[in-house]
Amino acid sequence: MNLSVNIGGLELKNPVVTASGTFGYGVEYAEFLDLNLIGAITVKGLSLRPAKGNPPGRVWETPCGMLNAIGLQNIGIDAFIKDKLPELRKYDTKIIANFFGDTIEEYVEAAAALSAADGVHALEMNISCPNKQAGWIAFGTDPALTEKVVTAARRATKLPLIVKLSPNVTSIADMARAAVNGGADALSVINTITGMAIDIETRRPRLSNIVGGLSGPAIRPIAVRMVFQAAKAVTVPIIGMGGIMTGGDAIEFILAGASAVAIGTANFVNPAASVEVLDSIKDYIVRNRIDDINTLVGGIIC
Amino acid sequence: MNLSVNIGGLELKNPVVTASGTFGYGVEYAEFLDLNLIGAITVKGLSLRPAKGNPPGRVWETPCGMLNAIGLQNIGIDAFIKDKLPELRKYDTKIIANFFGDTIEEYVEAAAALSAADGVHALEMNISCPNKQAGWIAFGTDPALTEKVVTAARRATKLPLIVKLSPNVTSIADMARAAVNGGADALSVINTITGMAIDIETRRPRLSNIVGGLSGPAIRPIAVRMVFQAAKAVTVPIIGMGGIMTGGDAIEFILAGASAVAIGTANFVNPAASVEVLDSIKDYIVRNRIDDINTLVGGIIC
Amino acid sequence: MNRLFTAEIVRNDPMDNGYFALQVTPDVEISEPDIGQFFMIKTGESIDPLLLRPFSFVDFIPPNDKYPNGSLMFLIGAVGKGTNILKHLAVGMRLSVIGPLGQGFPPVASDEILFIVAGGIGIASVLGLTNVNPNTPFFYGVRTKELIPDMVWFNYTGINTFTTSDDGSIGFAGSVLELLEKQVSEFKRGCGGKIKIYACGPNGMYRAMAGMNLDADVYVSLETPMACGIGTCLGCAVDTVNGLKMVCKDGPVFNLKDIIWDG
Amino acid sequence: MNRLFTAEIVRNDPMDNGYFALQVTPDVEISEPDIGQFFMIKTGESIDPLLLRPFSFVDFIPPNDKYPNGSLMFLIGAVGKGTNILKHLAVGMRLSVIGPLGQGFPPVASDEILFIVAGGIGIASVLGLTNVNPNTPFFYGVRTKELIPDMVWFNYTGINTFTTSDDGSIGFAGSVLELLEKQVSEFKRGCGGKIKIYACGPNGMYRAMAGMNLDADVYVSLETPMACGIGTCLGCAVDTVNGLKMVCKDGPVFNLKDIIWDG
Ligand SMILES: Cc1cc2nc3c(=O)[nH]c(=O)nc-3n(C[C@H](O)[C@H](O)[C@H](O)COP(=O)(O)OP(=O)(O)OC[C@H]3O[C@@H](n4cnc5c(N)ncnc54)[C@H](O)[C@@H]3O)c2cc1C
Ligand SMILES: Cc1cc2nc3c(=O)[nH]c(=O)nc-3n(C[C@H](O)[C@H](O)[C@H](O)COP(=O)(O)OP(=O)(O)OC[C@H]3O[C@@H](n4cnc5c(N)ncnc54)[C@H](O)[C@@H]3O)c2cc1C
Ligand SMILES: Cc1cc2nc3c(=O)[nH]c(=O)nc-3n(C[C@H](O)[C@H](O)[C@H](O)COP(=O)(O)O)c2cc1C
Ligand SMILES: Cc1cc2nc3c(=O)[nH]c(=O)nc-3n(C[C@H](O)[C@H](O)[C@H](O)COP(=O)(O)O)c2cc1C
Ligand code: FES
Ligand code: FES
Repeated sequence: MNLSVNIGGLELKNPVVTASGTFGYGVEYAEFLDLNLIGAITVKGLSLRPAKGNPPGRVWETPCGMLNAIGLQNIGIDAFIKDKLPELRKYDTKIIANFFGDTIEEYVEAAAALSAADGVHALEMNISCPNKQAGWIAFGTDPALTEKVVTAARRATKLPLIVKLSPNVTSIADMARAAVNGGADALSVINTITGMAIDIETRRPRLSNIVGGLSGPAIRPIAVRMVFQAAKAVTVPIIGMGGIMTGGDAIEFILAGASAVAIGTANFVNPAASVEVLDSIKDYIVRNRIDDINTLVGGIIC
Repeated sequence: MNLSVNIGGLELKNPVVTASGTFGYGVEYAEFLDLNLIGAITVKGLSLRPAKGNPPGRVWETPCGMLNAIGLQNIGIDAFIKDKLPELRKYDTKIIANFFGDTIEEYVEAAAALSAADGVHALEMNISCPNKQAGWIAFGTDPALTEKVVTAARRATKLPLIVKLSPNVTSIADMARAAVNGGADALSVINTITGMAIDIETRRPRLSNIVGGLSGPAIRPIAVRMVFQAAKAVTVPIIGMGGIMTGGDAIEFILAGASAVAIGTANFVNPAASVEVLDSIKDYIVRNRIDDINTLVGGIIC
Repeated sequence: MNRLFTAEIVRNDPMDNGYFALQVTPDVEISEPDIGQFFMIKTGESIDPLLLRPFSFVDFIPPNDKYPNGSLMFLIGAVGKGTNILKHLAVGMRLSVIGPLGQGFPPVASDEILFIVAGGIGIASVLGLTNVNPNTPFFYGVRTKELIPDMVWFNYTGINTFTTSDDGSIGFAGSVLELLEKQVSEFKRGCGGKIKIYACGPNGMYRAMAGMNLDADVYVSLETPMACGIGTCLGCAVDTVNGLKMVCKDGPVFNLKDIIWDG
Repeated sequence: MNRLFTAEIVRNDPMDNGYFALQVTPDVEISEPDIGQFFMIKTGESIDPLLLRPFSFVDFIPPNDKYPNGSLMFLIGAVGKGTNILKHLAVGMRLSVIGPLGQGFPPVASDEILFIVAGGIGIASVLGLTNVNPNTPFFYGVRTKELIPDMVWFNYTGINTFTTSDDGSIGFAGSVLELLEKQVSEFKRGCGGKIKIYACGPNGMYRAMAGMNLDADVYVSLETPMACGIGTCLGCAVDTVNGLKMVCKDGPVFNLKDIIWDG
């Protein structure tokens, strides 16, 4: 029974990874699960300099989901390399560094800095966070700009480059093609969907940023659809995510075309969710007598 | 206490209407509620000729939501006018005829036919159903085409013309502007979001059409955000919808910028949902000492 | 009469095999349902599961002193989210219900002989038929003995049952259709006459029946996912020789020969 | 020790006023929690509500014969979706729990005098302090008499309580802070000495306290919406003079003077 998958050059022992921003810097979860068991840890989105993020009023629960407007608060790439990576190197798992910048130059610089660090196995480029404003949003929604910023980051790293797509677009297929044209080795599909909630008593938005990103089971049908559409548009491997709570949910993404899956919001509900999903994937493939999980990828029968 | 609102020339006694496709042709619900109480009934999407819709495998429940791929099955405009309108005319409420076509010409012809009918008070133009394929989808996602088809329909009717927008776009503001430029008197925001689900045992999609439209509370945060963005982009009134289950949910849409709200999937959960939402809106405005519901529209404090 | 009502749980008994027997009493007068009709039931307060769930009723006990609006009995398999919540709801709680819905089994003419066929949990939809047709042969197929619900609960103890099981743990070892076919042809060879067969079971059973040469009028109760239950969402379509029909409104009981099985 | 565990409900008693007292016993050994720390509790099986809910514990009863892993007592107000589900869960059911979490109230030095202040349901977070500080004056403000939970449940009957109510239906009529201020200045005029105040109540109460001239070290327990409870989602931020802090990890107890109240 083979569970290992190759995500654009990144060899994972199994297809279960954690989603950026929902698993801290990984080390915080060592208490809850054996980090050696999961395919990879994707760390919180990193920027060149530490970032303060948005003012309080950052999370709000919605039906079967949650909104967040953390605003990419992080300790910065230097502190990550100095304080977190040495600890992470102790585990036999892959580390995916999620990163972002405000300009193309910052993306390039961040990619270069992370590539030089010992213990980072792949880069995940976040061009799609709904909590950043104005010009920034265009990186994740305008195919031409996507291709441009990915091309630039591509030159700055020899590591597998995963581009994380925004679901807030008319055509996820166009965005997938743009990222691949820019040199992406793999895609992460999807980031959160922009939403908002209002407190009807105070008439104020629940989030200081007014809008935030919707995640959790509520968005799963949308995420599965986008993975399906992206997988049809490009040939690079896809990490599927969006509302995965169970092994069955993960299989749904794999059948839709994902080569690996990321566990996000589920980590909040159950910090050991990723290993439980992995165990249940194993049960499924044993029960269905599947030798190699890769044969299941895109296995939907239409 | 004034509850009446004006939706681009359509005078409603209160802001609660039913959403197209979730309330049949209205008459089926006379058994469950006093149809005279609600602001308007929006009927199932109509086309020039009766339409058969998609093969079975049309609905599937998802976390806090549902997918549908009915495929716009309907009895056709002639049968609607002959068999349903006479019955609907007995009620003291407004009738909004939702309609669609496969070509611009069909839109024009449908708009003209419905405008000539006695008892239709407004037209709602569906340019956004995710269950129709290919070229059709562009009416709801390409602003230039949207403006073109709306302009054409605009010329064919003197009734208030409401354009129903697709949420499957990068910028709902652009789509709102395009519809208004084409002559829309009001907007309906939002239609369902394209999603899919897969049966992991059979590996087949749950819907015969593979993808379908996601509705229900799961999408509410996305819908509220889109109403907020559309209301900022245009000055015409907006009918807000997407996952409204309670009066509180409705108030959220109104604060975000909706002048009226439509009850959709909630009708399936409780066929009397629309009047219950109305009652609870009344409670809210009494409790908050609001004289005129119109003063609440767009009342979010940011 | 308004078909939307609330009902109080007066009994909710789990059985060992995953089934549970639910009895509710409506808070208002309801129409007397026909066997084969069904009710949409909200399985709790939560918005997940969102939609009501369709269940055939096994029995309607007419209004009496204890239950002025009568009471409805259901036999339900706990198979997913909604049924597993419903199973744990306490006596005294109130449920939101719509019904009776759809078209039940047609009446049996005096010159017709009825055979009833149930596969697995399908028994819930046809058990009530034995009330009006007490001596009717009742063919009941299960995978294994343990999956037979505790009938005592429903006071159906004197039924003329032909039980079959896939594993031979009870009754005839084999398919319920095998036994049915045998009995039908025996009957034809014997006294003869017009046969009606009313069946409820999985789609696989219906397909097999459609392929058999039964020389009988076969009516089956179909299941599809449903949203509204009242014919307005158009979600529960089934393909028939007369075009698309809605299971919730035109069915759930259909003449087997009208159904188009594809795929 | 792993802070993720399951716990069995051993008592779940609704009170008349919307509060309920919940006692659970962990299935495994857990760390002894400090007063002011809290636990994240999954309020049922459903994915709606999705997230766990934070609750301070009132008391931890150390491992004993009956409960080998001890037991945790909570006092909870049924205010929304999650708490209303939790309220109805039956004894014997198991909950998923994470904790103990965050930083509790700091220890009280021997030369310090402690005053405790509770506003409404805030009593749940500070009641446990009376265990270690039995004679401490306990200022407890409620809107009206009926909102006082049944303390007997917690075996806290001999507390030195100064109760106040907005409507005068019990104790001093007026604000709990008014009474506190009076007692603090009386104490200062009398025996004197260093005062620590530990408070839990609504944000409005804290803002008012921040504006008062209390000449005391004031620690308060903050509430914000939370997703993870363990410092990784960065959702529960609060603005302090030392930058943004996470209520779940750096708090929930903070020195009042560090908090920046804006808006
Ligand atoms: C007219 C009608 C009458 C029925 N009568 C009975 C009855 O008397 N007793 C009984 O136990 N069951 C009956 N059913 C089936 C029952 O409705 C489903 O078992 C129930 O909806 C499952 O709900 P769930 O939330 O537990 O499962 P889910 O979590 O929704 O799904 C669990 C499984 O059930 C299947 N399923 C979901 N919805 C339906 C549906 N509407 N029909 C068939 N399969 C479904 C899914 O494919 C899935 O495999 C009837 C169905 C219909 C349409
Ligand atoms: C550290 C901490 C300790 C707490 N200790 C207790 C306790 O011992 N007893 C107790 O009764 N309550 C306590 N609370 C508050 C409790 O967590 C909320 O009442 C609960 O989360 C509401 O959940 P719900 O699903 O019932 O409400 P929801 O349906 O989620 O919301 C109902 C109302 O509660 C408010 N709310 C939602 N989440 C929170 C939250 N995390 N904090 C504050 N308000 C919220 C909402 O604004 C809304 O008005 C504590 C909160 C924190 C952060
Ligand atoms: C609190 C929170 C913080 C997140 N932060 C990041 C981030 O820093 N970078 C990123 O690329 N995605 C971030 N995400 C998005 C997730 O990685 C994931 O794409 C999304 O939540 C959908 O998956 P889920 O529904 O399983 O959570 C964040 C999500 C949440 C809920
Ligand atoms: C079963 C179903 C059928 C629908 N049919 C139509 C339709 O014919 N025309 C249309 O414009 N919208 C249609 N809609 C979309 C709804 O009118 C509404 O925009 C959407 O469901 C979001 O609202 P809700 O979440 O309250 O259901 C349909 C929705 C559902 C669930
Ligand atoms: S379930 Fe809605 S039409 Fe049948
Ligand atoms: S709740 Fe996640 S950081 Fe505090």
